[in-house]
This record gives sequence, C-alpha cells and structure tokens, in this order.
Amino acid sequence: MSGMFPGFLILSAALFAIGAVGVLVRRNPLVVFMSIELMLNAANLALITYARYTDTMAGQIFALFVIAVAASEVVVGLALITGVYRSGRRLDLDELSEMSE
Amino acid sequence: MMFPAEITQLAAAPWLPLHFVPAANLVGILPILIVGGGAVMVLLADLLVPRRGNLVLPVATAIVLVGALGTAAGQWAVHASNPVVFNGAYAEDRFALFADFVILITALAVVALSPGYLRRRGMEEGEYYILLLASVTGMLVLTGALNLIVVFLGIELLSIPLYVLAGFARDEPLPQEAAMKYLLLGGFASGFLVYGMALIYGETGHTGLVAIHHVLTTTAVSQQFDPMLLAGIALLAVGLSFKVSAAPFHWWTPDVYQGSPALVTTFMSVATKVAAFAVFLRLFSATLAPYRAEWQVPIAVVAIISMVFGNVVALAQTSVKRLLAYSGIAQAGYVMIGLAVGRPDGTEASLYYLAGYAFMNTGAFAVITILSRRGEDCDRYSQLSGLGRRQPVLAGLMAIFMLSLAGFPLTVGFFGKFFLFSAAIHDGQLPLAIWGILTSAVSLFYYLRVILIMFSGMPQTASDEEIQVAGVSVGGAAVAAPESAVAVGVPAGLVVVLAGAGTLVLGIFPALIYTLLQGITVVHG
Amino acid sequence: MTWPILAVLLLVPLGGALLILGLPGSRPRLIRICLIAVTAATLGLSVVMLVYFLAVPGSAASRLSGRANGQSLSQVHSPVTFQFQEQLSWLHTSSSLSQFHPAFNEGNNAFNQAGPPPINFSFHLGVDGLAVWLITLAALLFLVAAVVLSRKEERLKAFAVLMLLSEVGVIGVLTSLDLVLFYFFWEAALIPLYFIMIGWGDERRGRSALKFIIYTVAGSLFMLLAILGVYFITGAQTSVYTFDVPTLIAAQSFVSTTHATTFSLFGHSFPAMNPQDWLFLAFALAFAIKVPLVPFHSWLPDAYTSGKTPFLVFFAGIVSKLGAFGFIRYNLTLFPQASHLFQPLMMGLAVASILYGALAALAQSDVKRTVAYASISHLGFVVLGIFTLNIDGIDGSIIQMVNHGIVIAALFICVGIFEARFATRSLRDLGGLAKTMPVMAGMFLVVALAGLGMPLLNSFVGEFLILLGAFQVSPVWAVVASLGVILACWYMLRMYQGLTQGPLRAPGGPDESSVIAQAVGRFGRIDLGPVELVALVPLVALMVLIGVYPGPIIRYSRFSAAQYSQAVARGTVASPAARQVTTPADGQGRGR
Amino acid sequence: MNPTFTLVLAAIVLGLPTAGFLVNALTFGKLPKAVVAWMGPGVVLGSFVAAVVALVAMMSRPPSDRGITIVFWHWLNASVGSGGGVAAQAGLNANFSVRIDPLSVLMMLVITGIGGLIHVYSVGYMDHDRSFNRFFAYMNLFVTSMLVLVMSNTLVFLIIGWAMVAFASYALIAFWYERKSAVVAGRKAFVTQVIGDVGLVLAAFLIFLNLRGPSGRLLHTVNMQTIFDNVGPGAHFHQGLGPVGGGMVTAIGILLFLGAAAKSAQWPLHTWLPDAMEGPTPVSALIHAATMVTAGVYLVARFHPIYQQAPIAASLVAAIGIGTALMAGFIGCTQYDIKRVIAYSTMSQIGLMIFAVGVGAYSAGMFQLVAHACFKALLFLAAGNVIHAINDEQDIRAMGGLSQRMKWTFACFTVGALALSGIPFFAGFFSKEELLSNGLALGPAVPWLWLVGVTVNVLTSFYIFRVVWVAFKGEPRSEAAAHAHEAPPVMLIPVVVLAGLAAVVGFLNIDFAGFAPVTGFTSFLRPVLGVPSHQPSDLVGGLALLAGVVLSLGGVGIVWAVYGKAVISRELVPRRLPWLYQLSYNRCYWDELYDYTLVRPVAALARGVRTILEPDVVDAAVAGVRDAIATLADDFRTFQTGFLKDYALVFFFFALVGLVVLGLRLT
Repeated sequence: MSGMFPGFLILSAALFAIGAVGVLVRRNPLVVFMSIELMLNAANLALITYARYTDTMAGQIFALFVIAVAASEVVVGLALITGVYRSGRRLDLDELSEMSE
Repeated sequence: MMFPAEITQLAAAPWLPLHFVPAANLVGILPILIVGGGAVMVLLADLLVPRRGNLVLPVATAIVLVGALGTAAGQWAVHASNPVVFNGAYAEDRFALFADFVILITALAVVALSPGYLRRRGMEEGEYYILLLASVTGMLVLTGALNLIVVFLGIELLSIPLYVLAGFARDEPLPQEAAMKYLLLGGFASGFLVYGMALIYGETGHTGLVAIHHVLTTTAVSQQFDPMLLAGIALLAVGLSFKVSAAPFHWWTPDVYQGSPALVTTFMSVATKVAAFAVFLRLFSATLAPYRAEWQVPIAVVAIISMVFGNVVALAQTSVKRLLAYSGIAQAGYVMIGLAVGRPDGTEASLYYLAGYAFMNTGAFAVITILSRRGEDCDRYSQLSGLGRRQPVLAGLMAIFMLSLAGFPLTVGFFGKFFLFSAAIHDGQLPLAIWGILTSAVSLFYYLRVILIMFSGMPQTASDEEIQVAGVSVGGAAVAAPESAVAVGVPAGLVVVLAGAGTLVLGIFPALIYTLLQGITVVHG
Repeated sequence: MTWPILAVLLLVPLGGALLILGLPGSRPRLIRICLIAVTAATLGLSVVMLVYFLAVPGSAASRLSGRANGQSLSQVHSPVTFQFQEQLSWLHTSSSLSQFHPAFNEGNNAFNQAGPPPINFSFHLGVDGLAVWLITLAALLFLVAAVVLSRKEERLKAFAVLMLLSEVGVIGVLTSLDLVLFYFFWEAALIPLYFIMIGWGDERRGRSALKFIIYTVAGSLFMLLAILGVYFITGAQTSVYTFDVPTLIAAQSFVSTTHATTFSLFGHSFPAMNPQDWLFLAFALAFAIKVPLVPFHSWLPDAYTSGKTPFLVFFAGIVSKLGAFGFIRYNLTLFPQASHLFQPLMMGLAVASILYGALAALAQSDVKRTVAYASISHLGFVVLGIFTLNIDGIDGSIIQMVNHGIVIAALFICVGIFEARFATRSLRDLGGLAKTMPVMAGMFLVVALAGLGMPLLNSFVGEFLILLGAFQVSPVWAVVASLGVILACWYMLRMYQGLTQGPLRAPGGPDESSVIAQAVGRFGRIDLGPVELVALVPLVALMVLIGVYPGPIIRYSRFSAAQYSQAVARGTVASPAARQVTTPADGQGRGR
Repeated sequence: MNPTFTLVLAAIVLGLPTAGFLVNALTFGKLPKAVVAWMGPGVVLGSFVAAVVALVAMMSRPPSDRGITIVFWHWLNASVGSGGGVAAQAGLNANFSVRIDPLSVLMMLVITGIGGLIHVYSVGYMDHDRSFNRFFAYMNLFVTSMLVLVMSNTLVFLIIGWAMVAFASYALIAFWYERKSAVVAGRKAFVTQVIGDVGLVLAAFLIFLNLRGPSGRLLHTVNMQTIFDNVGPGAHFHQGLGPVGGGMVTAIGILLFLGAAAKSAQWPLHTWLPDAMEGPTPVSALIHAATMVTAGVYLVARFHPIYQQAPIAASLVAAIGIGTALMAGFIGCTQYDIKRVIAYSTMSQIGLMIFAVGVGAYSAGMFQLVAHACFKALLFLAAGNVIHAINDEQDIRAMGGLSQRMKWTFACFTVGALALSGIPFFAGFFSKEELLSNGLALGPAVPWLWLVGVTVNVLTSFYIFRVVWVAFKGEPRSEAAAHAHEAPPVMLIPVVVLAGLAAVVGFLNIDFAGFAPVTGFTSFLRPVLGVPSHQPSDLVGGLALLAGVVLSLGGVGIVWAVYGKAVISRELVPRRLPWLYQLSYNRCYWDELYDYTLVRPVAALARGVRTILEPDVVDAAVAGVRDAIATLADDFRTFQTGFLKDYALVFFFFALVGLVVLGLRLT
C-alpha cells in the first residue's frame, strides 16, 4: 500500500462528510446543491485513488461519468431553483414544507 | 482492460458506422436503443407538430414503447445462451427482460392515460413524453446492468427526467416543492451510492459484477471480511433503499408522490420501483450472495421497518395519493422479504410481487388520474365518497386494486404475498413472515376504508366518526365531492379495465406469470 | 358420478351472478326470480350430490404418491376419505425453479446448494360426510335468503350478485381439498360479504364490517403462515411437498412431532412447543375467530346487529360454520397430537363460549343481540363436540352445525319480521304480540324451542351427542356445559315471551287495533305474509323432521365422524410408521 | 302378547292425541269450536279405550308374559359399520320403542282416563275463552308427551317425553299469556324442568357409558329393559353398574332423582308448582295433580332395579320425599288461594309417594299415585267449579256458604277431602296407610320417617278441611259467592265420576280371590315391580294404621274446633308463634332464597357481562389494539415533518447506522 493512499481516502471521506453536513445545515438550495456536488466529488476522489491503487482504469472512467452526471443534475437543479424563484418564493428550503405527515 | 483485444477482432457489419461495436452487442441492447432513439425522434417530432391537444406525440411514444416491448419479447423467445454483451457491462438475460416487460407495460399504460390527464390538468407539453422515454431508457439500462458504472448511469438516467417530471405542473406550488425535495434528496442519496460503489471497486479492484462476485466468493470462503468492502455494501444498500423507497430512507416518497402530478406518480411508483428492485436483486441476491450472511439481517430489518412504518402511517392519511405513497413504502418492504431471503425462490417471489404490483398500483393511480380536474388531483377521501354510486365500475375497479394491495385472494396481491411468505418460511426467516402478516393485517384497515368510503353510501358526516382512526377527521378537509360522474376516456378506461383484469386473472391463475419466472436466468457475476 | 358435480355446484351460482350482472337493474322482479332460480338450482344440485353421496359412502379412497423414510406413501391411505374428487392442476413448478446463470455458477456458493422445493397446488375438490351436509345447508340457506330478500330492497341487483358470489365462496371453502385453494376461498368469500355489509344495514354497518373483516383476516393470515409451515415441515420429513389435503392427512402418520423445528429465529431454534403445536394454534386462531369462540367474538354482535335479514340468514347460518368445519377438517387431521395437547384449552374455550354467550344473551334487550349471543353459545357446543375428539362428539358437532344453521336463520328471520313491522327490536318496546300475530307466534315458538334444544326438534340430537361425547372426556366439562342448556332455556323463553306474551306492548299503543294499524301502515301486514311463510315453513319443517327422524343425517355423518376421530387418534397411538421416523434428515429431505 | 296387535293398540293410544294436537295446531285456530269440543276430549277418550283393550289383552296372558317391547321406528343409530378404513363401532342406538307392561298400561289408563275426564270438563270450563282451540292443542300435546314418557322403552325417548311434558306444562301454565304472572310462572316451571332434564340426561350418559353385560363387555345401550336386566337383583353384581351401593349406581340414582324431583316438585326443585296454578284449573287438575307431577314417582318405580342397587340414593329419595311432604303440608295450612292449598297438598302427597318408592315400596307408591290422581283431580275440578262460579276468584276468604248453592260440587269436594285425608274407607285410606306402613319395615331410619309421614296426616286433613269449612260453610263473604250457581253438566259429570272413583278406587288393592282380571293392585304390578322385601308384622301394621287414622281424624277435629265451633281461636298460632305462621305463610321462604342465591346472581352476572365484560374487556381489548396502532400512526407520521433537512438528517443517521452495523459486522 502506497503511503499516500490512506491520506487521499481520508481526504475523500472528509470531503464527503463536509458535503453531507452542508446538506444538513444549509437552507439555501444553491448551497445545498453545491454540498451535494462536494459529496460526488469526494466519491470521485476515492474512485481515482482506488484506480491508482488497484492499477485499473475503471475508477477513472467512473469518475468521468460521475462528473458528467453531476453536471446534468446541476442543469435540472438550477432550472428548478429558477422556477421556485420565479414563482415569487424565497430561496429557502424550509419554505418548501407544505407537504408533511 | 475495458476493451480486450478479442472484441476488436470481431467482424462488424460494414454498414454500421460504429463498426467497432459488434452487432451482437447492439442487438443485446436493442430495447434501450429503440426507447432512447425514440426519445430523440419524439423530441424532433415535438418541434414539428402543433403544440396543444395533438395525439401525434403520445401515439409516437406508444409506438416506441410497443416496439421495445416486441423486441424484448423477441429476445425472451430467442433466449440467448450467453446474454452478456459489451464485454460484461450489460446482460439481456431473462431476469432483465422480465423487469423490462413490467416497466414497458407500465410506461405504455401511463402513455395511454396521458393525453386525457394532461388535458384535464392543463399541462399538455411535448417534453413530457420525451422525459418519460428518457426515464424508461434509464430503467432499461438499469435492469440489465452488469457493471457498477452502468448501474450508476442507469440510476441517474432514470432519475433526472423524473426530477423534471415531478415538477411538471410548473405553475403549482406543490409540484415545485416535490421536485425540489426529490432532486436534492436524490442527489444526496446518489452521493452515498457512488461512494459505496467506489469502496466496493476499491476493495475488489473491479466494477464488473462478474469479477466482483469472483473476488467475494474467495474472501467469503476464507472468512476475510474487509470492513471497507462491507461499508461499501452498506452505502450501496442505502442508496438503493432510497430508490425503492424503503424505510427509513423513504422520506422523499410521500411528499413527492403527493406533490407530483398523479400520472407522474403512477410512473414513479411502479416503474422506478421495478427498475430499482431489479438492480437491487441482482446486486444483492446474486453478486453479493457470498456475503449474504452479512447483509441479510440489515436488509431484513429495513424490510420490517418499511412494512411497519408504511402501513402504520398510511392509517393516518386522508389523501389517496399519500396513502398510496405510504402503501408503496410498505409494499417495498414486502418485496424486500424476497430480497432478504436471497434464494432463487425469494427472487422469484419478489419479481412476481413486482409484476402484480405493477398492475394493481398502476390501476389504483389510474383511477386517481381519471378523477383529476384542472388544478388538482381529486384524491381526498371526501372526494371519493359515494363514488360507488356515481361510477360503480370505476369504484369497483378501485376496490379490486385496494383488495389486491391488501393481499386478498382472487387478486394478484394474494399470490404475491403467498410466494414471499413461502420463500421466507422456507429460508427460516420466520420473523419476516410474521411481521409481514401483522402489518398486512394493519394495512387492511386503510385499504378497506377506501372501499368503505366509496361504497358505504353513508353521508360523509356519519362516516367521519366511523372511519376516523388516528384523530384525523376525514371529512374535515371539507372538499366537496364531485356531483356528477367524470367522463372516462377510451384509452384511460382501457388501462384501468386491463389493470383490473390483470389483477384478477393473475390472482386466479398465478401460473401465467410464475411459469415465466421459472425460466428466468440471472447473470450475477 | 361421471360428471364433475362439485365444479358444477361452484359454477352455477357463479354463472348466476354473471347472469344477474347482465340484467337491467330496473327490473327487480326479474332479478329476484333469477336469484331464486339460481339458488334453487344450486340446492337441487346439492341434493343430487347428497343422494349420490348417500348411495356410496366413503367408496373413494384418496390417492397418495411419494416416499417417506423408505416406505412408499401410496401404501398408506388417508384416514379420511373423500368422494367426487376432481383435480385440475393450478400451479405446478419443477423443483429447479430459477437457474442462476450456469457460466458463473461456480465456487463454493451456498446460494445454489439447496434449490427451492416445488410448489404444487391444484383445484382439488371433494366432499366427505361433513362437507355434504354443510353444502346442502348452505344451498338451502342461500335459497331461503333469496326468498326473504325483498323485491323492494335498494340496489337489489348488486345484493343479488354479491349474495351469489358469497355462495360460491362458501361452497368453495367446503369443497376444496387443497390448502391453498381452501385459503383462497376462505378469504375470497369475505370480499362479497364485506361489500354486502358496508352496503346494506343500519348506520353502524361500516364500523361493524371493518371490525369483522379485519378481525377475521388478521386471524386467517396466521393460518396462511401455518399452511406454509405444514407444507415445508411435512415436505421436509416425508419429501412429499404438497398442499393436497388428503395427501397431507395421510402424510401426518409419518410426521414426527418430536423432531426439532425447521424454523429458526435468526439462527436460534424455536423453543418450547414443537412446530406442530404452533401450527395448530395458528389454524385454531383463524377458526376460533370465525366461529367465534369467546374471547374472539367481539365482531359478532356488531355484525349481526347491523346486518339485514337476508344477509344474516346465510351469514349467521353458514359462514360461522366454516370455522367449525375448519376445526374438524384441518386441526384434527393435520395436527392429531397437538389436538390432544390442546384439547383442554379448546374445550375450556368452548365451555366458556357456551356460558358467556348464554349469560350475555340473557342480559340483552335488543333481540338481535340476544340471537347473536345465543349463536355464540350454540357454537360453543359445536366446538365442544369437536374437541371431545371422539366419535360421538364430532358426530354431534356435524349435526349441530346443520341444526344451528337452520335455527339461527329462522331466528333471524323471525326477529327481522318483528323489526320490519315495528321498527324496533327492543324487548322494552314490544310484548304480547301473540295476540295480534298468532301464526308468527306459533312459528317463533317452534324456532325458539329448537333454539333451546327441545327434544323432537333438531338441536336436541346434536346437543345430546355432543354432551355424550364431552361426558366421555370429562364429566365435569359436560356438567358445566349443560348449565348452558339451562341458561338457553332461560334466555330463549325470555326473548320469546318478551315478544309474544305478556300485556300487548308495541309502537302504536296498548290498543290492539292501533298496533295492527301501525304495523300495517309500515309494512303492509301484521301477521306472516306468504313470502315469509315460504321462507319459514321449510326451516320449521326441517327442525321437526330432523328432530323426529335424525337417522339419515346420523348414518352418514357418523361415518365421517368415525374417520375424523380415527385421524385424530393418530395423535395418541404411535403408529408403526411414525415410530420408524427416527431422524428425518432435514437437509436431505428438503434437498431434492 | 301379540306383537302386531299390541303395536296397533300402542299406535292408537299414542296416535290419537298426537293427531288431535296436530290437527288443532296446524289449523291455527281456524277449526270450528264445536269440532274441537268433540275432537279434543274424543281423542283422549279413544286413547283410553285402546288402553283398556290393551289392559284386557294383557290380563289374558300369564303374569310372566305381560311385558312386550315394540319398536316404532329407528330414531337414531350411531353405530358405525366397518369399511372405508373405519373399524366397526357400537354407538348410541336409540329407537322409538315402547314398553307395554302392567306399569305402563296403568299409567296409560290414568293419563287417558283421568285426562279424558278433565278434557270433557275443560269443554265447559274453557267455553268462553278466545283461545279454545289452542287450549285443546296443548292439552292433547300434553297427553301425547306424557304417554311417550310412560311408554318409552328407550332412555332417550324417556328424556324426550320428559322434556315434551315440560314444554306442554309450560305452555299451559302460561296459557293466559297476557297475564304477566302466568308468563313468569311458565318460564319458572320450564327452567326448573330443564334442570331436571339435565339430571336425567347425565344419568343416561352414565348408564350408557358404564353398563356392562354378563361378560363384562360394555353394552352401550339405552334400551331400558336391557339396562334393568343387567342391573337387576340376582344378576352379576360386579358387572352391571358396579357393586351394590357403589359410586356409579349412587350417582345415577341421584341424577335420576334430580329429574324426578323437578317433575314431581320435590325439594329442592319444588317452587314452580304453586306458581303453576296460574294456569287454567283443568290444567292444574291434569298436569299438576294427576299426571305430570307423578312422573317422578313413575321414574323411580320404573328404575327400581337401579335404586335397589343404590341404597344410599334410595334413602336420599325417601328422606327428601318425606321431608317435602312435611314441608308442603305445613305450608298448605296457611294458604288462602284454594288452588295453592291443593297444589301444596299435591306436593305433600307426592312427597309421600316418593318416600314410598324411595324405601322400596314401589307398588304402594304407584297405588297412592293412582288414588291420588283420582281424588286430586277431583279436588281441582271441584275447586274449578267454584272458581268458575264466582268469577275466577280463588281466595277462600272471598268464598263461604257455597255448600248451599253448589251442592253437588260441595259433596264431591268433600269426598275428595275425605279421600285425601285417608278417612276409612275412601281411596286415600287404603293407599296412604299401606304406603306409610311400609316405612315401618323398609328404608332408612325406621321408624322415624314413618313417624314424620304419619304426622303429615294431621296437616293433610287440617288444610283440606280448612278449605272445606272456610269455602263452603258459613256465610258468603263476597258478592260473587252469594250469587254462585252450580256448574253446568259438562263440568259436573266428570267431577261426579271422579268422586265415585275416589270413593271406590281404594278397593282395587284388595285381593278378591278369583275375581279376575282385577287381582289386586300389588299383584297386578308384581311382574314389573316385584314385592317389597319386608312387610311389617300384622300387629305393627295394624297399630300403624290405627295411628294414621286417628291422626287424620285429629286434623279434621282441629278444623272443626277452629273453624266449625271456634273453640280454638284462629289467631292462636299467628299470635303465639308468629315465626311459625310466617314461615308457613311465606312458603318457607324458598322462593326468596332462590331469588337471592340463584336468580339474582345469575341475572347480575349476565348484566355484568353485558355492561362490563363486553364493552370494557372484550371490545376494549380490540379497541385498545386499534387505538394503539392509531396512536402509533399519529406518532410516526410526525416524523414526516415536511422539512427537507430533517429528511436528510434522518437519512444520514440511518446510513451511518447501516455503515457501522455492516462495517463492524455487528450482525
């Protein structure tokens, strides 16, 4: 096991955690979105680390796909956020709680 | 490693522009190609035809779906001896094809319901059909996925159009909320899923399920369980549980089901669940089978929590859509019994249940879509009151779906549960079966209450006290029931009647599907 | 019998239901005629079946195939024999169900070692001396209900269709010889019943219906698990994986009840009772709720009070018998040893039902509730007879089931007649009506007497045999149970006298002519009309006939009672075959 | 006897009243009254004729050939033949078979003879009743039932007759159903009878399940002749029903007597009889004097083979009989309702009969039964004439002076009173003195039970002559009594006939040598009942007889002293011994005792079931489960807050749980 290997993984896990906490604590959908992106990129980091470690290509390709998918998710997400904004509501996720129970 | 040398040596048809892809591979994914290509065609057609009230798009969509269905049927009939294509990335085995059938038929039903529903709700947009087809494409990718990357792609391809569809009624506040919740939570769950996949990949060195299975078989025999790998499995399970809306990862389900247009909910609740369960079953019952002892109990616990939570909370609902959402959580729990059992009979039972679920849940939602009107879906209990008098046939069909969801004989729901419990008992998973039984008993209350509301013919005020169970006054919402019968279009009527007929026929002759299931093969790695 | 009479018996009401479904709802007279014709045809068919059955009792031995512990099961016959057997494959799976792709099926994969057992169930129909009588009773009561059903009933068409579907379900339960088929009918019969219950009746019907259905189904669901348990346990021990009832009954001779459980609770084996005992209890729960036995009866008074008379005729008359039928057909034959183990419990519950029902009946002022609790008390006798496990008790129960069906239907018709005329069923509001409706009072008297077990009326025969059977098991229980007879006399007379005797008391005043005028105004007549006579007279005639000449019923129910008592006797005497079963290899047996 | 001939006769005896009942019942009162008036009594008298023919036919045979069993139909055969994998097995085999022997013929004669007379009487008595037809339907049904009871040769049909009689009695007691008291009395009678039925049924079970034949094999029979053959004296004691005096026979004897006590109104099941006087008077005469209440005596006599094996049970029977006789006589002394006095008299007299059959003097008991049937029916019918004449007034305080206006009735009533009191040489003299003297030689506690029995004589003559004096002598004490008229012939003739019988029937037991066919009552019954094992010596018997007569006359003397000459104040006992008087007047408080210890507790229990157990336990348990789930639903759904970040948090939490659980392999 190469020396730097656990380091990258720990970094990846930390990024993932930061992203998750971001999702949990922020109320602005844009920031939440960015946190999700952070989580996905944490996974990308892990994938690439592993790809290096196992000396296979699959992880790198996987990461590319994740980046592409994340991008398309962002497109949809931004459109939705725009929609909410245009309907005259504040960009606050706590406002979006009409349905419950 | 992705493209070994022998693939390039295979002769490709000279007329194929993608000459480096063997024709067999393309034939293997023909349904996907048809639906995916169809989506593009419909996109183009949308530009050409006049916008509102035109039947070209739905008809075209339907043709695409029928074509895919026919192709899938052909593949089933051919029953290729080695169904693996694209070098182990995808399998058109019968397991996948079975799920494809269910998905395509559901999509077809949704398309048949669409023109009328969209017109009533005033959202006749061509994008609707495109998004639908795109989502179906994702589902078809998912059912046969033999590589973690493909699984991820399939899930996202399935989900992203649905995020849009959920918020398709752009001018209403609830769909916006639904779409936002779905998108953010979906992305959140995707993070877990991908991270889990990354861990599995890292610990096994493979993304292909076949290779992963080999590695796991070895480590399981030597009892060298890798905690990172197990953590990856856990995250994978969490991500998939989210997609099948199993508790406690179901939180998006009630809100999204309620907020989305009823027809989207129909599609979401059935097709998504089938596709997600297909990959769930393949991954766990097959690929991760060597680690069954490790994941069985957590999965069983999730199943039990789903059954309990879904059924219990459904009791307190007053909206049929929301009721069906919780019911869907519970049904996911039932299907997970088969998953937790993991043996072939468990897998079969789950598939049988999913097939039946497609009929009954599509039918139930279809009734709701038929009752919808401009600006809202009429799904409050109070709006169903007296339906038995106004529209006895529709109410009768709804009753069949409710009975089926409750698991009564004569309906497909009975044999679904029968096979599931049978598998559980055979595997010695008595607690699963007992929890299934107990929660089924609880579920009777709310399913039968819907029938009671439709048929009892009692004035709403009288039934308030009668049917109230959790302190929720059913009549409290005071939404007036429609006075007159709504018009049921021919395609919509056909869908409901066929769903009802299917529910009954499969409930009386389980062999019709079960013999199909007997021939199933699962490529599992 | 060369033609499939049982299938026809199922198809006639089903076809009738479809026929009526096709009739216009605006023609109530036509619908009613069709309904009566169909139910009458069913009764005719069942009588034909009865005649053929009586001609050759117990001729058809059941077939068996399979091997257990080196011995071919075909050498062993089911102790209970069935006639008119018809069998159609329903679901038949091979033993290797799904193959996980062979190319990848390597290594030491625990997953693929034990393939699932085949699942086989079939449309297997057949009857014995227990079922024939109940089927005939059912057909009769449905005809009576059809007669009682008024042409002016709202949504007549729907009622008629649902009624015929109920008949299909009930006959299905009684004729099925496959556990899955049995459960299928058992539950499916509830659906039309539920629709009738929520559609017709008093304003509390919705609650009553929900309570009934949830209560029954909740109990039945455990039976579903138990059915699967029987399947797998029997299969594991005898390698005969089947839901076929005769085969299972025969196979019980080979099932070792001391063998450790095949169940496990996440790896821990199940403690205390052996699996057979749990299965027995699961079956018993379903049946105890259906009968119902105290304390599982709370659905009954509500359901009986809410229902309309035609519904109650067949609901109280035959549906409650299905529980008792199940006790005999399944509990005694499939779990002989557990039947002996739980005999005190079941007899205790039965006696508790007898006394509790009687006491509760004694305190009611609502006559419908009185009849409801009386029914609990009477059915307590039936269950008491069954769990004497001897020939007299079981025989008495079979007869008493028929008797109770006749009596309770007649009682509900009578009570319904009072309710229709006076719009009340409270003993506080009614009295002395013999003066204004002498014919009714006469009929009601016979019915009430039959209800209290008067000799030369039908119930006496059954109760006598049941008590005789119980006395052989435990004189104390028999003596305590016979207190129920005394209480029955008390509450029946209380009801009969309360309604017909004493000073005239009815809505409309104490004056005879004004009472009559009120009733005529509300109903059209005061004493029995022709339709009501047509419904009541056959029942009353049967009460007398069976009371005076019970010979034929006994002669053929006796045979089945003997078979059942013999089947359950396997629980005490270790048969040679059972002793051979030393260590039934769990894995091998299941492996196939 | 010729089976075919006997079969026909028995069929006629049974069939005529049955037909009468059916015709009457199935026409629902539409039959013309005149037809019923002829048909009702006619069928019973026809039956009587057939019974007489049967008697004559029987007497023409030697004593050893006077019993025959005839099977009418196979009612229920629960035996199983072999086949179909089932072994052959004997089961309950109950035919409707009848036994024609001196005992049953005697009972048939009493039932149809006296019954016929009472039917005739009823035509007059019920003339104005609007339910004339119904009355005769019930009466005929009663006769049928009673005949089934006495003729049956099968335990099961004995029980059937037993219960049918109870029903007929109930129907007739509650005949005037608009009277609340009649309805209640009917119900009380019926419920009490059912208690007795249960005793009988349990006894039948014990016999059926335990009787062994000579070879020691269980017989599983309900055929009474077979039973008697196998328990009778001289037979294999250690088979049958076990050893003499063993638990089995004793239990059977006691259970049988439970049935007998209910039917014959013996303590502790006696309280229904006085209330039964709510029925029309002919009913009281037929059912509650002449026939039904004596069924208990018949039962014990018929089952004497068993009682002979069960001395403890027999002694109990005797003691209860004599005790009831004393108690009823004591109560009868203070009652004012004329019918109740006679009812207590009946209870008392039947107590004596029960005593007799208990000590083993079976034919003496039966003889008293016959004599009692005559004079008690006479008393009731005569009382009925009185009641009819003074507008249904039954209180003797409202009568008086009737001897002037109703001479025939008075005469007949007096004959009945004399017969009842045992004044020589009326019927009661012969029967009762024979009966009592047996107490000096047989049974337990000799001679103390006899002493009690003789004491009853004083009470008997006191209460009945008290009625004679108060009701018939003196001045009319009411308007109605002053204007009373003699009854019409249709009511009077049966009374006169019965008076004649009451006067002479006692001579039946005198063995006129060569005066065939009447050969003396005891010898007539000897083929069935045998003779008592001991007789008192002539001297002792003579002294006992003398004592009895003296005491009876003493009772008359007291009445004369109190009511005739007023030598003794009427208020003596009420004033000096008020507790004694109250005890008697209030019927020893048995009704109250039963009300507080049985009826009310059961009713309270029933109410408790309805008001507490049902709603608060049974329903509450179900509702509790439902509410618990509903509460759970309410709690659970609050988790679904609607806030996205809550969702994400819970999701995250459970994902961590899964991660930890799986990652650390906690499963």
